[in-house]
Amino acid sequence: MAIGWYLAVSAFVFCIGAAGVLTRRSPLVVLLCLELMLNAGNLALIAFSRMHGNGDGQIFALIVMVVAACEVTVGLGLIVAMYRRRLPIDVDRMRDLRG
Amino acid sequence: MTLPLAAARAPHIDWAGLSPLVALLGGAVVVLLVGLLRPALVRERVVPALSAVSLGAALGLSIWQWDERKSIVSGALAVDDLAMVLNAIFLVAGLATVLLSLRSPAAPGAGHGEYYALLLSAVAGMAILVGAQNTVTLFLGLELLSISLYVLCATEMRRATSLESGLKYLIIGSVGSATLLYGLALLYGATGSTDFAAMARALDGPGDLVTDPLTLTGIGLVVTGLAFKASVAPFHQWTPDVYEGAPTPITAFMAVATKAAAFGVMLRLLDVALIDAASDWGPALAALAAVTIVVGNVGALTQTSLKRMLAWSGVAQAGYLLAGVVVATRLGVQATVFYLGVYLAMNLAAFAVIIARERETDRGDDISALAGIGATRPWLAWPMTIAMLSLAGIPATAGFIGKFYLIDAAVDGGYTWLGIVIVLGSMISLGYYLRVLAAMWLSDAPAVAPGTPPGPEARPVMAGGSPEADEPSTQPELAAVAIAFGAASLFFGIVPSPFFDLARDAGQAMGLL
Amino acid sequence: MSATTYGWLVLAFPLAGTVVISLLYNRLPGRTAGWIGTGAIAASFLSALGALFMLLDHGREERQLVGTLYDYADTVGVDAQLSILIDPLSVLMALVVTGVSALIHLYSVAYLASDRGYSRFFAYLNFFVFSMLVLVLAGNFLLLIVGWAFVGAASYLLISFWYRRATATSAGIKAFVINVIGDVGLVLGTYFIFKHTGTLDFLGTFEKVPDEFATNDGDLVAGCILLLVGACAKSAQVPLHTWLPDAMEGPTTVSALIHAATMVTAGVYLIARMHPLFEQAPVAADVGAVIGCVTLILAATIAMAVTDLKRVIAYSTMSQIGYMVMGVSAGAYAAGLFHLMTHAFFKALLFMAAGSLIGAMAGTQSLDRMGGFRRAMPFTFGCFVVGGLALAGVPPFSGFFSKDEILLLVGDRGGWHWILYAVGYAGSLLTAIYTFRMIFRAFLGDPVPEARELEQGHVHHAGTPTNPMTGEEEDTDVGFPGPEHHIAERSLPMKVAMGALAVGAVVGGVVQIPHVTEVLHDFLEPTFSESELYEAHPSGGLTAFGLALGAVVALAGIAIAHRVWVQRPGTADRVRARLSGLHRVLVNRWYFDEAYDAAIVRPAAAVGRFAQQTFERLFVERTLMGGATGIVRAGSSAVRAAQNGFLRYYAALLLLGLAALAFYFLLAAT
Amino acid sequence: MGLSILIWLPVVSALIAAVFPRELTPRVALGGALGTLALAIGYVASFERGAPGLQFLTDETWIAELGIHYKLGLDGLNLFLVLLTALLFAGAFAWANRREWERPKLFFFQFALAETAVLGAFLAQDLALFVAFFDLMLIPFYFLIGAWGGPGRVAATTKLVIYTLVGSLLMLAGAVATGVIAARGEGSVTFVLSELQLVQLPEGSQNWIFLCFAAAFLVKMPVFPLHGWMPDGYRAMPLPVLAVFSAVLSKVAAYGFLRIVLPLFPEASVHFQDLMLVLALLSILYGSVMAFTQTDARLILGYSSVAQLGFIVLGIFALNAQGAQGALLQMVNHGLVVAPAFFIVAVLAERAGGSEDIRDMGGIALRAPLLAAMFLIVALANLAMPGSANFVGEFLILLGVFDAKLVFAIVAFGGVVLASVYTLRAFIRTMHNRTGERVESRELALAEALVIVPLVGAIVALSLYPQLPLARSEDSVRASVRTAAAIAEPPPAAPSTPGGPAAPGQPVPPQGAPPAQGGAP
Repeated sequence: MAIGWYLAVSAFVFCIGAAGVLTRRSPLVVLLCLELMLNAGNLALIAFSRMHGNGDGQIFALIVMVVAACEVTVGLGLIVAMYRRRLPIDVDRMRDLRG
Repeated sequence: MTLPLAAARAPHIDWAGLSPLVALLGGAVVVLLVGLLRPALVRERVVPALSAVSLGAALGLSIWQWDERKSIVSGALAVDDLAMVLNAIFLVAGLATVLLSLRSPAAPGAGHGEYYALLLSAVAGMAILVGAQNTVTLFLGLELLSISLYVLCATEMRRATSLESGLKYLIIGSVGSATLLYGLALLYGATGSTDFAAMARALDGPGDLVTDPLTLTGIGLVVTGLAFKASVAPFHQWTPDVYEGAPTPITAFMAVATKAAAFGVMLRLLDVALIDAASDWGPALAALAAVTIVVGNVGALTQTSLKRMLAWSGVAQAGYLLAGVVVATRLGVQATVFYLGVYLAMNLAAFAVIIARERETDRGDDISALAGIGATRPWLAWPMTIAMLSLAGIPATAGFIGKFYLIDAAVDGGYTWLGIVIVLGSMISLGYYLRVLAAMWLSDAPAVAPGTPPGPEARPVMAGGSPEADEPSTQPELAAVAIAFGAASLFFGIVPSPFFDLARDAGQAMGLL
Repeated sequence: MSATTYGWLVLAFPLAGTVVISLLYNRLPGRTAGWIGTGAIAASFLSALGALFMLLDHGREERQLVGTLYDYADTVGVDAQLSILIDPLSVLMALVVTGVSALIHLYSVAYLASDRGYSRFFAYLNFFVFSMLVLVLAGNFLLLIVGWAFVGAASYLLISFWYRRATATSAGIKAFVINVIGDVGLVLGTYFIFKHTGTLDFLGTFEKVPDEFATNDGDLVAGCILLLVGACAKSAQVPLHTWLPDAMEGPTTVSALIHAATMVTAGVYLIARMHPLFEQAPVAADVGAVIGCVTLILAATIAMAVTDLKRVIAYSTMSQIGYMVMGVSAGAYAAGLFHLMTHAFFKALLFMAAGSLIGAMAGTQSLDRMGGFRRAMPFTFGCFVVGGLALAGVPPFSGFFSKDEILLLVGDRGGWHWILYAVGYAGSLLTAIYTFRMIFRAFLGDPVPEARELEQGHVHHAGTPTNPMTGEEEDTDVGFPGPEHHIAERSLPMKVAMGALAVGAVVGGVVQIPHVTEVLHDFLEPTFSESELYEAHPSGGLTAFGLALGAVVALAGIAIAHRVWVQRPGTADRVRARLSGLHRVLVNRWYFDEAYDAAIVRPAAAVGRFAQQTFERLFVERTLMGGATGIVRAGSSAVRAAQNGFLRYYAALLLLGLAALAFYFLLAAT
Repeated sequence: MGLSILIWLPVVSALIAAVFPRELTPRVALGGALGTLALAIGYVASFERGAPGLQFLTDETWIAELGIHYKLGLDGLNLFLVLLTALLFAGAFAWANRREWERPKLFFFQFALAETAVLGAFLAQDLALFVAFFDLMLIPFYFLIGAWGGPGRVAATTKLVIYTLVGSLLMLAGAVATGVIAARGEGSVTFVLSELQLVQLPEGSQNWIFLCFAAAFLVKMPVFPLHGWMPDGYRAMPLPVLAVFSAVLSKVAAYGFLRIVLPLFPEASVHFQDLMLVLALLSILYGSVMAFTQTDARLILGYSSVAQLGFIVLGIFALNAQGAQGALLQMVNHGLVVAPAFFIVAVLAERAGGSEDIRDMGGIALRAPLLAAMFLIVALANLAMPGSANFVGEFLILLGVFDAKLVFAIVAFGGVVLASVYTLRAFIRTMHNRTGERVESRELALAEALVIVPLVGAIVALSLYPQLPLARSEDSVRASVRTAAAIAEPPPAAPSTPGGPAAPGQPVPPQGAPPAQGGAP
């Protein structure tokens, strides 16, 4: 089977995710975009797994899903914490740390 | 025909090899549960004690596993001296962090149980990371460590900067992880395996995989991901912000442990799995190392926040360490491991002093908080002095030997110019390390600042004064950590042989070199 | 005791004197220091006599004895030992030096009695004699250079003895620096010779010279010229003479000892000592002869114009040394050394007399303010006349024989040496004139107030002592000439010293009368045994003519002087008016100082100012130091500017780096 | 073992001194320094002249993994420099005893640490060990200047330490490279000098390594135009510290050339000979001119040191025995002269109402004949008056240069003349002429005399018998320059090198000539 298309799609998704991280100011959306990037990896993994016909890639993908879930959870937790402290939910206004 | 039967049999588990991990993760669970108990005493005393115990146990078990060479969990984890040496580093760092955190506002902020449990799981993640034998385990360990740290950075919730650092770390970190993941995926695609050894064989084998774009792109992405964790320029920018924002004990922990973990896994992945592509990634990493050294040092030059300064200097040190990786020789591995050990000692000493002053003065981690402590608090000033000299690579400190070793490896590996970049970096670094010394010894203590305990300013101060003269009344554990690691930085600068033995064992663990 | 042992004693006594006096400087009562010093030199003189007799015991062939104390610097091919060479030449020099010095010490005992730096003075003076003896007794180049520099240092110390006077200290520096230039010449010359001979020892060198060097070998000529530089600096020969007149800032006895009798003759000694080299390099020798000739006439002309008593004598010294240098360079060794000896007598005498006269003038030295001291100071006057006659070369005084023998031998060389010969006689005419100009102006004519005061019986005493040069008021503490002054008429030691020298000046000539006595010539023969110029003897006729001419010239000069300054006072002013241009040149000493100032001193100072005020700041500070720092700081601010806190910016940079890396790897792939 | 005692005695005694009550600390520390001096004298006395190679050897493995040895030894090169160090530090400690220092225990600890480091650098016979001591040397001075210095001390000390460490760190890289590249041939890495000398590095690497070392040494001396750190540093340093800093540390650098650079990188030394000679000349002339224009007594001495060190470099890079021998002697001389000179400056400043500007001085000789005499001797020695050991040193240096490169020698003589100008200027402006208005002339106090007079005595003694060090150093010096000299003027020997059969330029064993100071006795 032609791996090329799968790769292209996954790469495309990865780039969308990256672009989102770069462009969006709301942490929530940024988290979504991160999901996209991770899932691009998943897609590639599964495609390769299929190509090589061994299961490693699929296992990897499963684990990545779990990890992604954890990340989002933590991220949401942080955002909630900031919201409770009445801090701006805007990545561009988190600039106390710089220089 | 016997396959299903074999599968039916219960898998054999090497508990001995697994024991350090078990101790850590078990400890994490226990600590988490105990943390739920009401009494303040339990939460503020027992919980840290328990976590210390589990760290200590893990340390003991790692030492018990010394000189083993086996792979466990069906080839997912390696138990060898490299892993054990690095484990030791993580565990010592963890123990120190527990001590440093005792009076930190971070622990209560997040709840003691959670705080220490996360600390333990982070250590466990590192242990997994450096033991990893395939990309899956590698990613798992990496994320376990990262996610715990994301939270730990944000634990001091009353400080907006703490939350900010947490979120920044999370987002950028995730980008890094995603990059790494994608790179691993590509490598898997290219080599058809997730197992390091198998990847190495595949790259070594027929068909010039080494020059295959897929492989190389994969390597590029993986290198980026790891470089990010090791805060190598230009992927370093999270470091200063996060270090400054995070609770100082966590900063200390990240500074030494995360770096060690990142370089451990770099050694595993690059110098084992991708060793045959060394001619490809070697020059690239060398260039990165040079950039890192320069950027880190000039960045640190004009900082006034000590944490930020150490963050930048950490970037620079990452550059030095990278030199040991790029040469892809056993000498390089040994030099890297050696320097990681040295780095642990000198940084923890410095951070202990910073924390102590943070809590004694109202000047936070500003350099002015150290003003004149040479006269008032020699027991803090001397460890800090030794730490700074060691970081600067002055003779008679461990830092000198470490740097010597790294340059040795670089020249030996044919990267002489990188060795010269290292010394150039050291020159610049003098600029800011000496500033700290100047603040401590050459400037007088300001009119006694609020929050300063009635220090023994009146007493005569002497070269290495007398303990009772100026033992900080409030927090002995900080002084203890500072003195212990300061002494270590000095001792191993004069008698470095023990470290060299560790480094040699670790180097021999890297079979392929 | 052997001759060399005596030689070491000659050195030991003055050194001991120095040490003793300087250790006990503040415990010695009254004039003890002076007597110790004088005693030490006298003992040294006796030792020199001892050395002389010991030497005469040896056969003519082995009259060159080397005594070695220990290895001084014997390493990597350099063989410098602490060794002295005892031979007729060095013994003669030692005798002259110690003898004259002893008398001058004696004179000083009284002359400086009222100076607060009394014992310091004698410590210096003894040290000087020690240095001078090291110079003349040295057995190898290194020791010679040591003595050479020591006399320079001693002369510096004595010139700026009255160190509260800025004029004195600057004169001291000037003398020292020019002498260092001389030392440099000497050292470089030594290198050139050592390069070939490979030894610093005199005798060793002289042995090797004939086979190591062809005649006029380049290196040898260079070496000899450089040696001449040393000689010129020390003997105040053109063009390195400018320090000598200023050196008159020192006490008069110092001028008598150092700048008349001993140190300034070192150059003559050097050329005589190095004659094997110079005879192998005739070119260099001729250069020396010309230098001497130029100096003798130049100095004589200047001496015509200056009005400062001591400076007149100083310039006459330059001129006389010109004769000697010309002589020894032209091969008239014995004659040159003979003149050196006689000159030491009468010139020291003149300086002492001048000192006495200046004492009577309470420190004033200008001839314009002197006059008519004849009756007030008969003894001084007598000494002045004797010295003057000797200097002018009137028979039968000592100067007559010595000077004329030099000229005879020079003329005897024939060829272009005739020019030197002629100039020499012109010079001796001028000598006679300026000498007696000085004497007539100071002693004849009607007495000045000081003279009258003295005739009434007490020495003039200036109320507030001032520096005769600048007229600025003295800072009356240690380091300035004492308040009261001493004259020969009033103190026995001065009388004795001057008397002894006067005798020498009168009868000194007998040791070497052409075709009559050859004492000195024979005595020195062993030193110059291998010299082919040494045995030269002018024909009787030439000799007779020369002597006659010398006598006539001298008397003519005196006659002119008498006519101009005694019979018709005012003539001088008319002459001066007519030749005002020439006069200005002479008064300004041919503008040598001005030339050096413009050519060397000012540019050097300018360079210094530039280096300090501009170069150091702009280049070293700003560029070298600041440049590096600046670059680093710039980088620092750039990096920190990039660290702007924008999360998305970080991510962008991360991805950018990623892209770059991936791109690199893809390039590597293809 | 023995030499270890010599090295570590100062710092140990300082630690002991820290235990005593603070009034006694200075005395005890001084005792330690004097003990060190006694030891050093003992070594000079028992040094066996003419014996080949190193004596009193101490050789233990320090870091086996890196082939670094703790190897100490004495030979002609470092014998008298060690003595000089011990003597001058003893003098400085005594001088430091004259006044109260705040935090005396720390002060004397740092001071003693400095002495230990300097002695270590002189005695180290292992390249890495030398580098270690060389870098360590600076740290105590950082504190000494920064904590006890004069105005602008912190800025000055930072500048000084950074700029002088810049070179040292380059040297670190060079040293490591030397060891590694040398080992490329046969396996195990070693940094022991005697073994490194057996290997000839390829000229390419020799050149850049040479430049690294040269940078370290030239900055430390300092040599024009790398002296930028010097003025501020000299102005800020406390006097006893300044005395040893100027007298001893620069010598470590010069010594490094003879001990390490010439034997290890002979081709490079020849290759860069002209460059080094030009730098040396510029230092001589520039230093002299600056010394003539300065009015701050410290800077006059500072710049005159620049000039003097120019002479030393000149001698070393004549690349023949005469030059090197002279340079070595001159190192000792300059140290002996500069230290008392700085003490005298302190004395003068006390007489001139605290000002160290020679315009505020003058006429100080008035009531202080002893002081004047001491200053005069020091001044005459400083201008290399013939009869002083300094002259012998300069004589040999210039003779060496004369044989190697005539022109350089002739220009260098200009420096000799200038030296007399600026030295006498300083002497007269301070001691002679009219009395400055705030000047009150006092004779040396006993405590001052006790320090200055012995040092001046040492000058005189050395001037009377320079053969003492010369005889002991000759063999080592010849060995140090042999290879380089052989390359500089290849055999057959030119007639321009007189002297014994082993004179430079003689036919010597080809590349990698057997180092005479190698191996164990």
